[in-house]
Amino acid sequence: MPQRIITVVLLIGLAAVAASVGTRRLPDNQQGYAPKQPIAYSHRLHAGELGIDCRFCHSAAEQGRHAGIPSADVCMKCHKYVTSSFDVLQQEITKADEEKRKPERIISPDLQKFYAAIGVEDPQKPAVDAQAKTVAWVRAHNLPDYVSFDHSAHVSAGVSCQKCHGPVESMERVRQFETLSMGWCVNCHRESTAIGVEGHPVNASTDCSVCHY
Amino acid sequence: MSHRVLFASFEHEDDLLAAATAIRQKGLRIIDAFTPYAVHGLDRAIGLKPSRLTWVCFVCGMTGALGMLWFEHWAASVSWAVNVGGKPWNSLPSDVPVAFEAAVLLAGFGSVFALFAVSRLYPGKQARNIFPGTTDDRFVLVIDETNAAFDVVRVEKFLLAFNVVETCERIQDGGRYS
Amino acid sequence: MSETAPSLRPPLITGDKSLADVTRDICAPMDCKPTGWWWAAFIVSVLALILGVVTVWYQIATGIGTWGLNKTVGWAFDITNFVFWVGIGHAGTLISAVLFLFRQKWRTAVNRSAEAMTLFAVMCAGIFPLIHMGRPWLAYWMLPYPNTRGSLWVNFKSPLLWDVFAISTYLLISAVFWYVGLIPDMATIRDRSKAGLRQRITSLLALGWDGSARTWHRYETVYMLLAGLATPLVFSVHTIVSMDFATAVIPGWHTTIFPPYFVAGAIFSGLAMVTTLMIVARTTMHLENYITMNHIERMCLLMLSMGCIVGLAYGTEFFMAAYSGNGYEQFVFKNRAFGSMAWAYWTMVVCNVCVPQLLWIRKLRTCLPVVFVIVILVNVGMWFERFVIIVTSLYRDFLPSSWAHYTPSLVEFATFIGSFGLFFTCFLLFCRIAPAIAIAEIKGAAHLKKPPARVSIVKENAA
Amino acid sequence: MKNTRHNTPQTDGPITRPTPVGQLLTEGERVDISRRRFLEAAGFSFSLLALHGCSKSPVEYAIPFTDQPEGFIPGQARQFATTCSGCAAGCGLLVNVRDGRPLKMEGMPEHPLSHGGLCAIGQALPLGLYDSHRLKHPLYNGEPSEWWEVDKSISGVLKDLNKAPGKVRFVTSTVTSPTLQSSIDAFLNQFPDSRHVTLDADNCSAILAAHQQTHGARILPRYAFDQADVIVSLGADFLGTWISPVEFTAAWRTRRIPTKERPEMSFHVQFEGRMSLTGSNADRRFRLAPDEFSGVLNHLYTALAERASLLPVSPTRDTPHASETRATLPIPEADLAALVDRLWNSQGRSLVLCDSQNVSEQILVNAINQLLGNYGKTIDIERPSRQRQGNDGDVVTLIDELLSGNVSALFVAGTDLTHNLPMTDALADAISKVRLLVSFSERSDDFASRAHFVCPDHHPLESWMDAEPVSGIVSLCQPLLAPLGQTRSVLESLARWSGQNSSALEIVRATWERDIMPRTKSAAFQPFWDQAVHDGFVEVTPPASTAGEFRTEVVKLIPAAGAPGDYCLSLYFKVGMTDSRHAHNPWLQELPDPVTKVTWDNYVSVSATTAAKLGITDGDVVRVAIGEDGDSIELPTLIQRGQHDRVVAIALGYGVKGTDRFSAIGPQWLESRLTVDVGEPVGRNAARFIKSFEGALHHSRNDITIQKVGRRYDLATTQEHHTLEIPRNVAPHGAEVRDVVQHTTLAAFALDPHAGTPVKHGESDVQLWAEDHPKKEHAWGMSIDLNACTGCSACLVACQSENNVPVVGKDEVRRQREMHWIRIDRYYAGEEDDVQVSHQPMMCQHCDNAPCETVCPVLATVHSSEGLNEQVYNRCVGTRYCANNCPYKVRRFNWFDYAHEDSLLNLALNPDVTVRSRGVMEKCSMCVQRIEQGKIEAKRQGLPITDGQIQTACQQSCPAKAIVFGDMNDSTSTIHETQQNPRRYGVLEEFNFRQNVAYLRIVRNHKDEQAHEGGQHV
Repeated sequence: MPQRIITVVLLIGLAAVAASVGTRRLPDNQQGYAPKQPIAYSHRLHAGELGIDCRFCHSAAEQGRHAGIPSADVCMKCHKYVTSSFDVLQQEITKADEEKRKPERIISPDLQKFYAAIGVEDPQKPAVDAQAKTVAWVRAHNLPDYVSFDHSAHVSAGVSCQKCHGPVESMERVRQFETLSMGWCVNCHRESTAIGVEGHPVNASTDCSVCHY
Repeated sequence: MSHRVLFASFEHEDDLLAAATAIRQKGLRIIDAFTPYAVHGLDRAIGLKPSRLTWVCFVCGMTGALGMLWFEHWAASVSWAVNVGGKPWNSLPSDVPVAFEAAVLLAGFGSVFALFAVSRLYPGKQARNIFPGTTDDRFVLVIDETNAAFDVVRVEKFLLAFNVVETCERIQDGGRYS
Repeated sequence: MSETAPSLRPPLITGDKSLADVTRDICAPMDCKPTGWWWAAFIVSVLALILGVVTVWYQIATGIGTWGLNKTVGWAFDITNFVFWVGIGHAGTLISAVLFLFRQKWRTAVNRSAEAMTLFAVMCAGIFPLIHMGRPWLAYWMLPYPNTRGSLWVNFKSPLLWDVFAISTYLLISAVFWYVGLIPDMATIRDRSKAGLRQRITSLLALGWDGSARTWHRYETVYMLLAGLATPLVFSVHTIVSMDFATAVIPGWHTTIFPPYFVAGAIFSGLAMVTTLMIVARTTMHLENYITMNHIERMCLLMLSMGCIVGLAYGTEFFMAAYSGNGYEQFVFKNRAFGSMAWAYWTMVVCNVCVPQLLWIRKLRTCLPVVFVIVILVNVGMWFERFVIIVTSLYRDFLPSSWAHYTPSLVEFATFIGSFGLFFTCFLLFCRIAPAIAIAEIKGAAHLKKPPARVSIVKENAA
Repeated sequence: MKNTRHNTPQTDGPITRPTPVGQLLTEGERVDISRRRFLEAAGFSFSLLALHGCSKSPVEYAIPFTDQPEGFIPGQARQFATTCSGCAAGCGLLVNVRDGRPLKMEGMPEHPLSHGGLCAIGQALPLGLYDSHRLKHPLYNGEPSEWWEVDKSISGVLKDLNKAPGKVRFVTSTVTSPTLQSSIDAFLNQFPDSRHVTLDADNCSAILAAHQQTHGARILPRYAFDQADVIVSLGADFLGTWISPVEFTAAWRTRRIPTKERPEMSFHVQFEGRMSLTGSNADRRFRLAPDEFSGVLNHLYTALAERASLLPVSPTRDTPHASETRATLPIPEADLAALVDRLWNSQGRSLVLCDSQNVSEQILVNAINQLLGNYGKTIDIERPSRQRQGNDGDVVTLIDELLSGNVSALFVAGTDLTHNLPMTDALADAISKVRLLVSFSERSDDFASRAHFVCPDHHPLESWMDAEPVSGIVSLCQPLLAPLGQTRSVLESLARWSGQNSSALEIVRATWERDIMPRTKSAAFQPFWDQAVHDGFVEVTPPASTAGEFRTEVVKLIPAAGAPGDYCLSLYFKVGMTDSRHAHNPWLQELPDPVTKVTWDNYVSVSATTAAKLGITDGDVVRVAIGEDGDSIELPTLIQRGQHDRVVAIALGYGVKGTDRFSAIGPQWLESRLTVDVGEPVGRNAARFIKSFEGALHHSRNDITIQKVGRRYDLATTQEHHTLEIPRNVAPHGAEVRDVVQHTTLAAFALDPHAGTPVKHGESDVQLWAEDHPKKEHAWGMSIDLNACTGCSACLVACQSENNVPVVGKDEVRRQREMHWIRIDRYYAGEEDDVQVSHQPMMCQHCDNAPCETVCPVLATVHSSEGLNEQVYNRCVGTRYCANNCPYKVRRFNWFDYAHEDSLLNLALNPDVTVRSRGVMEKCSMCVQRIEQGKIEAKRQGLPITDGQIQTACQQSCPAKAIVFGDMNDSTSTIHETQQNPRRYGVLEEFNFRQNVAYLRIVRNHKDEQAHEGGQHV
């Protein structure tokens, strides 16, 4: 029965190919990419637990194409005082009271790294040197360079951050939530034009030149 | 079910044709014939009906054409309608060439694979040529012996008139002979 | 009852041959060692092929800039060669399919090689649209496959896309047609060759063919169907190729005459190429008895008529331009004939219209060397026809400010030579490994009258 | 585009890592070159595997500020006002700064001189800024050195000079900066014998000298072209290179637009030897060799004097030459008579100019203008121009002083002394003997290479400076980024050497507080300063005029010179190149000359007749020599239509030291040729032909000879066919001329505003298909007024800078593969003696029925819902079918990967626009990135888009405001207006491509009322 064997082999081969295609991500699909950051900054804590608005740090998202990474001075607004997690500080204070001494400063290891990176010994004092190198965060969301995406356009149209970035407020480390493929963008544009965003109508064009120029 | 058959081989297509016709006039059944090339008129001589493969071809062709027309329309004006040079969303004339090509492609492959299927031709199949040379210069008739009135000797004698070269008997079982 | 020997016509096969002889003769080239001629030809072709591969590699790695093109002349050698090869291909199908439908028995001598030629020519043709792209590695974007771009399909309004479908269909159908014709011969070879590699390969390819009348019956039907499909296919393919130009706005391209004009041209060039190959095969492989002068002469007559049709087309173009009252159109044609690239135009006219007129004379069309020279010239002329249409229309278009010139680069020449290398390498190999003439068909067509050689065993028994 | 302007940007903070420069990559790739190269090599079959093989992309970093500057938004451009430093004209500049990088130079609409225009040179500034060949350290005897070391040794030498008095000379090009002037003066005051010598390569010294005599003040008047009904220019290329082209173009343009209501235009006559840009735009053009100017001037003066019934006192009587001057008149009497009438009838509304370096000729010009009462009307000497102060007298004396060897210190700033002077071995030798040679050059140019010390100045975009181009208009230059190298402002250097330690900013502020503010009403300095920095300029009360009454007594007719030579050499400056300053700028080197369309070279242009006489054709190399065997130069020939038969024209500003750097610019492959041979400069320096006599440097001379060398050299031109007429032997009857440039005469226009429309056969606007592509939102359109367009080519560079258009090098241009998205087609018509030239900017016409779109198999070029023809680079597979099918041939193909290795130069790339890779098609996108930004901006503010809010790069800085862009759906927009303009037409509109780009017909100020049917019949 040679012909049987042949057919069987062919079928197996096809199945294998199909399987591999199915399981493998398509080229350029970075979905789920969650690079390790130099400092273990937790969006879950800041955006989730503490409920800080995304735009408090990523203020540029409203005005420009890039959402922007907050500059060190923005972090220092709080971390000038908050040097470690709340309860740790609390314990120290109570402990200090018992022992009748000034509570000593406790700095969590990650903030230590942060202070070091921006060149401050004592958070209370201003940075010794303005030129200090800053933290080199790893970009979690990369679009190809031939795509131009403008945050402000989407924010002002009322698109929520989570629509593209997913539930960041629940992510310990930020990960690319959507595929960010062209098809994904285009379909959202079509949908929004059809049914509007958050109830109000928008014209999300699907012209090529909206993103490619 | 299996039954006996008589093989008679000739060296010339004219003898084959003559013999085939004569034998069928004698009321004997001709099962098949083996020839090195398509002998003109043999199908009529051994009584084969015209093939239905033409219909396969037609159906495939139509599927190709209509399928492609629909796809072009869907892709160009439903799935993603793009303004190309101010042309109408769905411009039928420009869809014709591709549809035609698709029709030809499907029709061609359809009928060929149909042929392979019905004639059981596939890679690795072993051909059983009782008489070698049916692909070179021999013409062989396969005559059914199941008929009670069948007498091998008389048939052989009868065939001599047609310069039969060789005869032999075999058991036919389904598609093959032993 | 088939009334045999239609001897009003000259015999298809000269010399007194039995069926067995036919088989033997045709399979001979496959059994014996190749001749010196064959080796010479083969080595040259392979060298050319290597040159082609190297230059294509270089050009893909460096950029299309390695061609002589510029902002005004965006196509030249590339598409010229493409159309040229497609044209060559067409005669193959014409001979095997069209003549089959017309029950022209004499075709059996040449159809096998003609089909092979089609196959290889279309292969060569297919290469050019591919490498003429700026980013050939993205050629698959031409196919409408579902993708992650939402889905972004292709532009079914573009003649170039029609080309993609036309050429690939044409290649596939020709291949199938060729293979189907080859099956019975494969069986023949299988049965006459002793156990070994060839035996195994041929039995694989023969698909267990045993010459059963029932199979033959269906086979004939399908073969006829294929021929019936291939014939309109040929016309559609070159019509579509011509639409690359006919649907464009460039004066000299934008013409309704192009489809018939291109098809005629294609057949013309194809016939020339077939004849070239026939003459070569006839002389190098000693097939004088199968490829007879009769065949050559018929081809010549076909070519003569095609030459006249093409000539008519050239004339019509000028007439239409003059008659249109369109200044741009009129200029382009005046410029073709008297402009800075007139030499190309007149080469085309001389080779395609003037030279073939010699074939009116019987003496000349039966003299192999003469015929050979003529067909070569026709090949050249037909190449120039495409060159003239493409380049002399582009290099002087609407705005005088963008008028430019075109001079081909070495890379372009090398690539062109390379395509010939590919073609002849394939063809020479084909001559070695497959019967160059359709054995079963020619047997069927030839009606050999040789009486049986041996005495019947059965008679002896009876006596 | 944002139009809010900001004060000085934070240049001391760290410059953020610029957002990754757009790179076009095949799908699945990112910015790693290695794999791209592999793909190229592997070609098609491998790449598929490759693509599937690697779906992980390299890691990218996002690096924030430590302390973000106020109002900084990552990736958003902010505009800062400054002053263009390309030449002394001092046009107003708005610089788009993005992520700390100055990217795009834009004209400042409010500026009183340039009115929002900017020339090619101004547009090309960024390339000078990011030039990796700029000096990064001071040089001490050619060796990189440290500032303290240089300062120490220079101050040392200067001290000795004070002790042992020697001549200290400070050579600069025109200094319009009050601050720089005062610090130079202050510096020179330290020395007993010191002088500031001003050398302008393109000088107007004679004009100043003439006014010295006629008005008793050495001033360059300010010309008001917008007041002139009749403009007579003898050789002055005021639209191209003369004094202040942008300012003049803007003014000239105001009188060139006839309307249905007021069919009036200024009448512009040009007398010139070569075909200048200005001549190409004149209504009437006469061929006149520079040495024949005097004859015409004599005639005009005498004729006008007679009209003015000054006859008894007319100096014509007491010169014996009067008769001769009439006799040897090269121009038809009748034409001149007509001209005299026109002039006389428009007294006080006319303008006579001359670019001669001959003082007596300029005196006659003044006299003529005086007779016509133009002073105070079209010629302003109350608020004179300070844009040319070059003083030939001083330069000539300097040369003598140098030769006599008693100059002990020579400082050179802002000019390449030895490149711009007619150098002799003696002079070179003398210079080498000077004790102290200091150059402030940004690059090691010719003088710098001889100098003991090179103290590189900042690039103007890096430093504080100011300028007073026209007295009463003072503008500021502010730094837009921290200096890229260890360079130092001239101001600071001079301060150091005079013992102060103040920064450039302090020095400028000081001057403004001391000198400028008192000339205004402002009381407090800080607000005044802040306002000035924000606006970029202030208008102040000009200093009291020094000009006195016109002195008739100095006016004398010019005695006819002896028999003129066979040839008259005329040295000129090319638009976009001018003097050697910009020779290192590849954008300008590859900018086609507006008239000849030649790139990358200078050449000897001669008339067809002369060429025939010499037996030479285009590209034949000839040797031009002074006398029989004097100093000579070998250059290729270019046959120029409309050129005087005796005139031989060569461009100055070429052969600049260091331009051999361009030798291997552009793609290198099997058959490619170098742009210039290794070690050879671009072009040849013709300064050796400058003639110095009567204390002036003359750009024309008679004593030259030409021989054919026998070598050939292909010039790289972007246009091969120069007329709209079809070559006779192939011209079809009735279609000998193509009417792509339509034009008419003023007289005809007055009768019928539609005059000049070619006769149409049938209705051209029938649509074959259903109109099912409505433009609901916007309908972008553009119109170009060919009457305003002078062909100055500023738009080319503007586009190049905005859209990252690559430089391809001479060989590729020769192969007709230049990449400019917008080109300017130049067509000649008519007879040699009255050549009509038309300039037609040509870019993608954004057809609604676009032939290119239909043929693209992969939908890489399609139509937007707003009427734009989109080209999607990352989808393009490069079949070039679209380019073939484009009737305008405006599509450009990336034949190779054009070089982007120079990471410093890459900073000039616009991050908004993808950098195209090899094998893709590109073309004008109507600056879609600006359109998108504009729409987003509007959306952000929730306002509708106002007309003019979105401007294309070419439109923004067009000095002539010839380009109008806008939304045709907006009934209030200017573009909507132009739709109704009777002069409106579309190129090839009979084909019904439905272009969104329209042209406005040329109207020539001719008397004959017979309108020309399209075409170029004259």
